[in-house]
Amino acid sequence: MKFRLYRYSPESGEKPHMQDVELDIDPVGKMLLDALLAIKAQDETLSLRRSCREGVCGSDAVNVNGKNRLACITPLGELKEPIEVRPLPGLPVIRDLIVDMEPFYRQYRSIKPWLINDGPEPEVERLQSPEDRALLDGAYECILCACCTTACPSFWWNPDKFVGPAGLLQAYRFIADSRDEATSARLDNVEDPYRLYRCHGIMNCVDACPKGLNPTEAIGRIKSLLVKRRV
Amino acid sequence: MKPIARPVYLDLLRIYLPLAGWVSILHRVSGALLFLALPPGVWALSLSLSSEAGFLRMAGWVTHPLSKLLLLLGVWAFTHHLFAGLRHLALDVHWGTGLSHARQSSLAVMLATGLVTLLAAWRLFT
Amino acid sequence: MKPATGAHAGTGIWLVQRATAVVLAVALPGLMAHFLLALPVDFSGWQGLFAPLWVRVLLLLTALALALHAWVGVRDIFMDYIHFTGLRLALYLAVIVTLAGSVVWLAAVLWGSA
Amino acid sequence: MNTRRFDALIVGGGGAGLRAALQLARSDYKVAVVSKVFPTRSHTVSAQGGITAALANVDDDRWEWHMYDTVKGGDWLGDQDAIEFMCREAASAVYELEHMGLPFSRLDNGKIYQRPFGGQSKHFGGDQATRTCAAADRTGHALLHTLYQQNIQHRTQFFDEYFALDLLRDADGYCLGVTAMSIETGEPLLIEARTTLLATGGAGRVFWNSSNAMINTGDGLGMVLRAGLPLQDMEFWQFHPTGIAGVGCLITEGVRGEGGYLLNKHGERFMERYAPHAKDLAGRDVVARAIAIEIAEGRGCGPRGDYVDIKLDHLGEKTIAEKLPGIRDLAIRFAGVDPAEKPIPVAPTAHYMMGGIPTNLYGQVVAPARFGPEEPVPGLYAVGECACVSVHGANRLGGNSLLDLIVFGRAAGKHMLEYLRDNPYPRSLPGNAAEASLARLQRWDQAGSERVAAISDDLRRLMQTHAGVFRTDAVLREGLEKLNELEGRLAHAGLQDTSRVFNTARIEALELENLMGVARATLVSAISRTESRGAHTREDFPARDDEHWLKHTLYSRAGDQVDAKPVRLKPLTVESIRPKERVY
Repeated sequence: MKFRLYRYSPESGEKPHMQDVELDIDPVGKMLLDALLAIKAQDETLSLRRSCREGVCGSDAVNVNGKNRLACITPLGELKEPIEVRPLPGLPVIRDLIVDMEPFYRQYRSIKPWLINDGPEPEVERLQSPEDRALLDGAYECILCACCTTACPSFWWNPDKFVGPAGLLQAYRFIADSRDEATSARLDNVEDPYRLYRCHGIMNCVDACPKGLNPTEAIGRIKSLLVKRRV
Repeated sequence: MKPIARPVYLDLLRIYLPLAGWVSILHRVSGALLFLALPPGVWALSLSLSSEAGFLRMAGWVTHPLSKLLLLLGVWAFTHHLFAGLRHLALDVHWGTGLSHARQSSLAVMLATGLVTLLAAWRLFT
Repeated sequence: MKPATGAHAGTGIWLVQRATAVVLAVALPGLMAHFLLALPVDFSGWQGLFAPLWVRVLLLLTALALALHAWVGVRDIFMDYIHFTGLRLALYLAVIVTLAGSVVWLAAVLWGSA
Repeated sequence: MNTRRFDALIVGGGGAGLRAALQLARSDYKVAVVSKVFPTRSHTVSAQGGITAALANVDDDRWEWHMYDTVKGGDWLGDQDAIEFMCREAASAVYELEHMGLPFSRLDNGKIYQRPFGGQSKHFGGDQATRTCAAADRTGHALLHTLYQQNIQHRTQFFDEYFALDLLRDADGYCLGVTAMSIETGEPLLIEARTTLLATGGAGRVFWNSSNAMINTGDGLGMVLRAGLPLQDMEFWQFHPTGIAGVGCLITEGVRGEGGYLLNKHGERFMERYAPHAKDLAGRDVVARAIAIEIAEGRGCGPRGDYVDIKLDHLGEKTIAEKLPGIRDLAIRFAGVDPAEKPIPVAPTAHYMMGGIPTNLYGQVVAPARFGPEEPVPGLYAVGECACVSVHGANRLGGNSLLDLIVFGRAAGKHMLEYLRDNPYPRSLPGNAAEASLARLQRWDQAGSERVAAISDDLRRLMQTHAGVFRTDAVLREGLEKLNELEGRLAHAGLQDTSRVFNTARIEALELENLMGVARATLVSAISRTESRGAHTREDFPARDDEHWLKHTLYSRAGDQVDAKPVRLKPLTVESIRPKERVY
């Protein structure tokens, strides 16, 4: 199979370039990650992140034929050749397919992603009805792979100011949690022309999410709460 | 040994833009066009209402193929902005926010806009 | 770096954009129908279309909504793409002048021609 | 060499490390976590089914029953004091996670949802219990993210994408931190700490067919071996019965807990023959062996007869969507079947290392020294899969792994606080403390004829063949000989890529060194244990031998020596559970 890989090594002094690679591999039942690792076995200078290789850790997000995907759950046979693999868009490239995720993590941290409940801790669990728990479905499963945020033009233009789809989805995960008491402060935290309102409902994030989550929907819910609070 | 300037991959021609993304960026483009058309529009109105001569000059210009083309662009911009805007309003009240619905509504916006623009072209050029 | 807390702003203007959008979505097609259905007309007929007070008032109110709507939209474009604050502010000013000027001009045209 | 100083250092950013770090971060001490991946990429994230605690939310339950099941599940090799401690602390540790925000699934009355899991019983071996708390089938993900979130709230200092190299110790044996390397820049770093905890996870990547993440390379075990400390019970590897055939990704035991079951090629529910009472919810070693036998005797499914089917379509679309959404995803992606319609092809896959760094129930690393086999190494702790407390004995029960992480993570964190109070002044680091590490790093700058990737592959194949579900003395010894050859090749290995920045080839080489140590410990320990117990099945010694082998093995690298220490059969407060035959 034919591949075109984005290569960049800061130590070489060269600019990023595309490398053509031919790999003898039977695509049946294989994922893109299998191919990338096979290429790495031939040429160990190719660098990429990977861990769980089953789509739950979020390490190996890359841009494949233009789309952000997790290499480990992207069936090789589905891809059009030459398979072009590049790093996630909009983040500084450290090397090859590895980007600096810090701008992404910084936005994640900025929404205070932890449960806030200053009430006395009960001896047993805090109760939560299955209906209230169901509100978290589609919000807590995020694996922080950054496929959505780096597919979002608003994040490309303002990565330091716009929280981005993943961060806002997490913000909603805590706003929606019946056990969290800081809803008002959380809304304050995101109510900002840049932090929240750079979202223009482009919905690239929904298209990109490998877990089938819907950040746009969550952002819409946040906006509704803000409007409700105002009027 | 912090590398000084890291490259950023952001080749807009290679990065896949889903249909909803196209609807969205065209919504922005059409909005910008309509904004730019505002002062000329007011000027044209003022000319056409100023006097009989002004009105005739206006009417004369309108028949010019170039202005017809501009008019057609305006029709497209207005229609797309309207339909895409209605779609956004629906999304704001949480209608059709699922991925497949969003794709369908994007397609609908593109098709409807195309249809209206074609009708306008037919009306203008035949 | 900007502190990671919101400016407690943005919702108002977002609402304005939505509200004006609804107004425009209703008013603009209506007005267009009013004019286009009468076409083609001669000069006096054309002038006549603008004669009723309700037409002129409606046009002006729609123009106001349009100006607000456009302001939010164009401001969004600049916020996305223009990161140099001085330039952005200058562009904001230009947009405001353009929009306000257009509305005032329109008012003058409508009432001047009556 | 750059140096950073902390009160406490955690090596590993998975569930165990983050739980311990949280305990320390909530105090006034400065705590750092070194992790070779961003913490939420740790393997805890893959845990599916749940975390076991006798909350009695669904059905009658008591921690004593949980303790009994754990002792029995571990084939009486587990230390009963540690098991009692874990089962008694389980409920409070789980409630604590709930208070931190873990999004557990819920029962109609609002309490934490629990599901039945393998090896669980009521009344000390009676009916099936319902004891495993779950967040759908993403419990590990929910747990890991919750703990990471708590740590950022409490401002734990994270060294993300730093690879820990070696333990730093002084002449008195005190552990004073680690040497590490920034993966991003390739620069070595000395991290001094008054107390260090290893939470580096398992080493399942030593097998060809493995459910484990690619990062599970036993790095902490390698560090301990190089420090001259022993590893305990390394012959015990759990093969999870239901990995997706040919891929290894796990199909949680929760599938069987929710009512799924296994079928051979005749459509027979064969577990009824192997475990008439518990059937598909027998201990994992029992089910894995049963599947291996079905396949070996020609009753496997598929064109090559190399797997069995797990059927769950009868559970209905709704249950699958609510309780097993992730499994459905995995099955569609990796097996190409929708489990709501067709059974999933599964086969046993290397899953969990019961052995590891010997510790007591405070997480202190213990080693035979002047006064006996249980003497703590001052300043050094270990928890989680890399540690051997030992609560899982010869076979771990599903749902007990996440529990192990948080109970002993918390216990170790607490004990480290005491240690810090008792040892208020940092000890001085010997001048040459980092020398060996630096030499090890420099070694990989040399050219060599052998390739790391090739040796890695051969190692995994070797272990799959020679240390799999069924073992014999001859097979194990042949494996050890091959391992010697591989070690010879490793000495001649070199890297093509000698760059500094994010050189993953260099990391893989360092990981391979650690895996080699794990493989050796496994083979040597497995040769020495001439009985079958739990997950260690010797065809040449098919019976359990309590007379000679009711004891732990302790492997030391020096001279490949295997020592033994007794199993602690005496619990803390309750009566000992005496060994008896293990049937399900």
